[in-house]
Amino acid sequence: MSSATTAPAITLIEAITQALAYEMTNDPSVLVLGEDVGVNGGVFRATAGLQLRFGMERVLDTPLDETTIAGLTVGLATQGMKPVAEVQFDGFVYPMLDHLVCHAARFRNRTRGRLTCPMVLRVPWGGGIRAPEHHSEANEAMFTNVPGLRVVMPSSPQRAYGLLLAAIRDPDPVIYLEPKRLYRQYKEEVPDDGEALPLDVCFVLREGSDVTLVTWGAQVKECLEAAETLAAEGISAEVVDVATLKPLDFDTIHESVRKTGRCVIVHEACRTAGFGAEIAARLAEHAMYDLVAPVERVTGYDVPIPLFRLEMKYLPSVEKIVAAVRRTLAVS
Amino acid sequence: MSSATTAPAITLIEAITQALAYEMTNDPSVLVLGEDVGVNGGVFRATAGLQLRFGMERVLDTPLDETTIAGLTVGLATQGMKPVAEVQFDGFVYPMLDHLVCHAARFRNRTRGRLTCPMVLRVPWGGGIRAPEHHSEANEAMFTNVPGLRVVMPSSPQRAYGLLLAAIRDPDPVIYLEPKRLYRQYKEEVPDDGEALPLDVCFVLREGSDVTLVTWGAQVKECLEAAETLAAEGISAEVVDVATLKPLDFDTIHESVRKTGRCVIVHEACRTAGFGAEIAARLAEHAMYDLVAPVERVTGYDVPIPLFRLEMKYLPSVEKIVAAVRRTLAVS
Amino acid sequence: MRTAATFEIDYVQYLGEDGRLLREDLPDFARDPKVLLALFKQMLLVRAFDTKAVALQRTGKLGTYASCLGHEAAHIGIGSAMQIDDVLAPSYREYGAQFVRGVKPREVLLYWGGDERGNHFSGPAHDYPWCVPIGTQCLHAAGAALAFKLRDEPRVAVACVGDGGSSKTDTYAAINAAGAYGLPFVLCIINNQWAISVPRKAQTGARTLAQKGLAGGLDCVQVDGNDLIAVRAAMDHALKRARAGHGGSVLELVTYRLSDHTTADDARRYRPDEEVKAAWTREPLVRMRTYLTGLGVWSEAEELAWREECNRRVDEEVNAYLAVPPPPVTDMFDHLYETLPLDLAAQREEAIEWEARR
Amino acid sequence: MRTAATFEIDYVQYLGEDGRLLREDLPDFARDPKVLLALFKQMLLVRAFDTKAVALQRTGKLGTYASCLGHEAAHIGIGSAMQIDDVLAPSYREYGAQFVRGVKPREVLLYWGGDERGNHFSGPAHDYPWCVPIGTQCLHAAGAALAFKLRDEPRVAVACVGDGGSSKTDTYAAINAAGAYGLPFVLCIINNQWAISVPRKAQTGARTLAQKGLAGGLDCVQVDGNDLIAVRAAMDHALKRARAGHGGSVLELVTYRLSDHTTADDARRYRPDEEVKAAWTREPLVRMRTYLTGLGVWSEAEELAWREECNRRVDEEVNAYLAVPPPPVTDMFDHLYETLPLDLAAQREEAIEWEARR
Ligand SMILES: Cc1ncc(C[n+]2csc(CCOP(=O)(O)OP(=O)(O)O)c2C)c(N)n1
Ligand SMILES: Cc1ncc(C[n+]2csc(CCOP(=O)(O)OP(=O)(O)O)c2C)c(N)n1
Ligand SMILES: [Mg+2]
Ligand SMILES: [Mg+2]
Repeated sequence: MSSATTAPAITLIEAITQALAYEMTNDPSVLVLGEDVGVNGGVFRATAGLQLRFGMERVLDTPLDETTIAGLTVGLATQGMKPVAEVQFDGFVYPMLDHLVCHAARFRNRTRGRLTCPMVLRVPWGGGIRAPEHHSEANEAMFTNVPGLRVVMPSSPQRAYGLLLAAIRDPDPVIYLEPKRLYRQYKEEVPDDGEALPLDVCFVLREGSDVTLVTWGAQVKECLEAAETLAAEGISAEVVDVATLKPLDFDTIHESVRKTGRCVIVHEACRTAGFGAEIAARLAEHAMYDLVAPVERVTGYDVPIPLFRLEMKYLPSVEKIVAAVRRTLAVS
Repeated sequence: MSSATTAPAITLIEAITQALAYEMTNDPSVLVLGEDVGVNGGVFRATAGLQLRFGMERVLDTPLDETTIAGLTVGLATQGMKPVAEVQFDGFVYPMLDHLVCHAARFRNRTRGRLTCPMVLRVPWGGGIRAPEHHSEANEAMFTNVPGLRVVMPSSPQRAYGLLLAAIRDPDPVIYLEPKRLYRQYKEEVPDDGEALPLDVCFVLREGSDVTLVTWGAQVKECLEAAETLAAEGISAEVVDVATLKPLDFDTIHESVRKTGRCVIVHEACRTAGFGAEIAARLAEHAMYDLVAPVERVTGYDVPIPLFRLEMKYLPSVEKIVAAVRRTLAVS
Repeated sequence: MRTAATFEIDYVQYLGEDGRLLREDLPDFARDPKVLLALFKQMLLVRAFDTKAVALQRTGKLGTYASCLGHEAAHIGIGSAMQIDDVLAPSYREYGAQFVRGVKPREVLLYWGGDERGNHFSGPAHDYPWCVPIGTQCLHAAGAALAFKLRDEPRVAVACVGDGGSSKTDTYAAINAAGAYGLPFVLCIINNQWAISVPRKAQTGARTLAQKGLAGGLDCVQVDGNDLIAVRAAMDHALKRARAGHGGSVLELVTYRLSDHTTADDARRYRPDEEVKAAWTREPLVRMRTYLTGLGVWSEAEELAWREECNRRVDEEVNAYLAVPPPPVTDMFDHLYETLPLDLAAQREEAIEWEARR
Repeated sequence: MRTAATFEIDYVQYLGEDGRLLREDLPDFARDPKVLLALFKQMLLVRAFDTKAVALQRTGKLGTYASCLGHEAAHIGIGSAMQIDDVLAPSYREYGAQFVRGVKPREVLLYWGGDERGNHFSGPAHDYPWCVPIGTQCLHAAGAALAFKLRDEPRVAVACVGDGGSSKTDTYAAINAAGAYGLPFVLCIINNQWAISVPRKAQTGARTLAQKGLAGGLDCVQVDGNDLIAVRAAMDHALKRARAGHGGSVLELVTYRLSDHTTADDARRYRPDEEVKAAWTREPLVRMRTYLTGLGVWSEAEELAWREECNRRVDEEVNAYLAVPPPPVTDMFDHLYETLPLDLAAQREEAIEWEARR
């Protein structure tokens, strides 16, 4: 009996729980810590049942302080544990930056390999769920300029499972950003086979020949829908899910653009100095002769994501993506 | 007697002291706070003499905690003061990000104008001074993706004076990054006339027709030198000092590239997702038909800036800039 | 062995759980039943508002909402002790304190209804808005207190934070700064025993939360936070001290969160029923009601009438809230900087165009 | 009025400034003059190293260097009390503690000489490197202590932080976490009265720095940090408590920074000469020397001989340091990730090419 054919369909958040449980079973040095991750199973239920199953010493509630979580995690990781820390929402990650930038990302380099910091920080990420202030931030760009980190974002239950396993197994620190909007949006069969996905490739989710849509996280779904809409008009869009932002697999993106000649980059974060800029910059450096139209960015505006009465007007949408594609196609 | 003709030549750090003193004289709500800014006059002497001159209530030493400095500054600014906070070195700014991103940058927006946060954070910035670990970071990119902030970097004594006055007078929060490498590198006449410079323009420091060098901070000097070297070979380089990174005056850059058709972006920070990416991205979006060669970036590598035995091998240099220009010119 | 330092932390309580006075030395304000009555009526009004707000959320007319059920004595005690020139830096739950200071219920609803305009409230223009990143408001209050001290103004900054928030580094930073500068600062740690699912004892090894203040050399006191008289008395004392230039205080107000953490939470997952049931016997309204009825200044009939009045007022506020049209899309651009940067102006045009297409 | 809690903080001192014993109840280790003598000799060695390092900086053979002048009792007391399996998380000044644990002087010099390889030191492989961002090491130590507790290992994590660093939020966070989890954690606050130019009294309103630990419910004690016997005794006690599973401690070691903050600093700008002069009368070597000489186990001749030996050893280390060739340019790439990402491999090639051109 192959587990692949009998795996039940689960949501993205359930795939995360499944990956955590798999790896905790597999590797006794893996532990989970964060606010409310214990009895409560996390405010999003990512750690539901884990404390019961693995005990208080593998699943730790922390005092309410993100500096504490970050610093303890670095301490644990540098002393032989594999901590998977959860920050409750994207908007609370800023107090963790000091330990992430100055320490987690640097211990190996600073000590020339003597001390290492194999840790994962799980961050429920992004907007679109009508949440209160500071609960909807797309702040991935600030991690991508930090040498020594890996920055990963899944966009489906299967990729959530495979990429989280890879993140935990990685010997260096990984920021694992979880698009909350996708947590429960749909289900997919996810065999609990312990198979990790690679942390250094972009996934081509749909092949196409007229334009390349490059995106990550919750906007993957919008891009796939946009591609569908465009297909109805006879426009063939390729959709690339970046998945691992840092280190960036630019080759896959470049190959796609070489084929299509057009590129629309889509992300929720503010446009200016968002991670889309890096992709556009690499295209400007390396793909100038492949492009037949200027690169387009469909992004959040350069304002804080508004509270939910205006939130959807801030976010990219299928309409906006389709319009951008049409603009690039108008160029010849 | 015009003060302009009799102004003594001063260093960049002295120009900063001069601007602080001018504005403190002018506006009683301006105050200075930070670690060692009082009797000691700051570890770089930026606030030398100010406590004696303006009193303990205008120049405050803080407890040793950057979170404290950031949070107090936001409190002061939202209650009618104009605090100019100093963080001792770039590498210690990370614990301030939470208050900068979540509060300083948002109070006006959050309260729809009821509370505002007119503050300046002065950050001695960047490498090249053989300093210890965490004292040489080029971390400007992370501020540029934060809506609500202004990000400014002077590159000469005159611009340091004029831009700091503007930053203090600005009704919104400004991150003012000071290239320490230039603090005492050369002197320039800086009339103490209280004239601010605009916070939303790039400065064209040298006109040229073959290539545009876009840069900021300490690399301005390297670019000017590179331009000089290139001139000797008959290559005419235009040098643009971005000066205000956010909001970005892309028009000036675009205009220059429209003229030269070539662009080399130079910055100390790590390449990936550095602010150069945003400039390259805008060129990819808006200047595709103006460019005759791919954009080049000459930057720090994607590693933490090494301790000083390797530091200069990490940083951009005149040689590296010249080589990049030659590469763009090889394309026709 | 020499002793380097000794400390003692008092516990302040006047009214027992059964509504009887535990001590004779009542503070002046509490000798006037009219004063207590007015405060009690405020507590009832907040309770009515809170009940309605939860109902609105359940019917989809409000976003996530943080209930203040059980905190009425703490919140009204804090708000009523302050002067209007003082600054309040609330967390996200202290509606009672804010109502006393002039914030309108409709504004609270607007905020939780996903509209920033709720923060442009009718309370003192210098008061801080709700603060979601736990504990950060404490440092803003300390900064405000520093402004008052530097300008020699007789004003006090008051911050509220939870038992969970007492672990937050910002809270410590505020305590330390207040001590270092001798600031007119009062920190109210509202210990409602839970930080979402994390119980008080898991937050810290400290015996009391009041003693957090010792780390900064502040005056520390633990207060029965369900006893309005105690809260108000402790606040009066701390505010007076601060206003007189004698420095900052930490008040631990011991109470209980009778509700879920927010409407997005289900406390039954982590909290025993019996604990909640027991907490209901100590809640702040019952004991105040018993006391006032005992004094002969309150009756069941008066309570019924006042509750009706409360519901009428709350309904009026709810209707006003529901009638607020959505903000224009330009609102997200127009308050970010005093002057719209060119970059942003272009994006604002984009947004307007998209609106026009709808 | 009920009392919620009381606290008492002891002051530990055995040896007076004049080198005379102040109390009879000497701890066991201190009853053996040989033990004290060995520690004293370590103190002299550190002093010799420190003097040399400052001289190296002055002659351009070292970058900025943070002297440990005056801290010898504190540092040797800490280092010698620890077991090799314990973890030390130093700030940037505790060379004495590190030497005792096996770090070589040449490695300290390499680090301040601008070479990361100094952090790949001969001390315990699990010890933390020097930590520049003030206070952050405290949380790493707390995390290490948590690892020990979870794995049920009889190990203790010790962090050192300064008086200035006691204001740092990370330090509080470590204290609180240690209390909340009951961790085998010892925090040594080395109060040398100055944080660069900011005096102790400007850091905090707290009467002692030891009481910072009360905020997390830790055991708190103030120690004469110039008294090696006191430091060692207090450390022994705290380590034993921690190892036995009884939780964490905060030790305030009161000492004085006799040097400039670092070689980049000029303390005459902010610190009165008389204060420094007075501090020299209380410094740790003098009193230990007096005591040991009084016991008859040490003499001027022995001291002269030992000092010569110290200088010889230090010179050997300096020569070893100066002989280290610069690291290859590839070093900045090769230790960032376990496996070099493709992106970075290209940049590494670039760097190699530039090297080839030189
Ligand atoms: C910095 C930060 N981390 C996490 C959260 C998520 N969160 C919201 S409320 C809360 C618990 C707060 O507990 P407590 O401080 O006791 O206040 P209470 O809600 O009980 O009033 C948490 C963890 C947050 N808002 N801010
Ligand atoms: C987070 C951070 N902020 C500022 C500095 C700059 N700095 C280095 S040492 C120092 C003073 C430290 O004083 P203290 O903690 O008393 O330790 P000491 O140097 O006296 O041993 C400061 C402000 C730093 N290294 N890290
Ligand atoms: Mg609580
Ligand atoms: Mg000190």
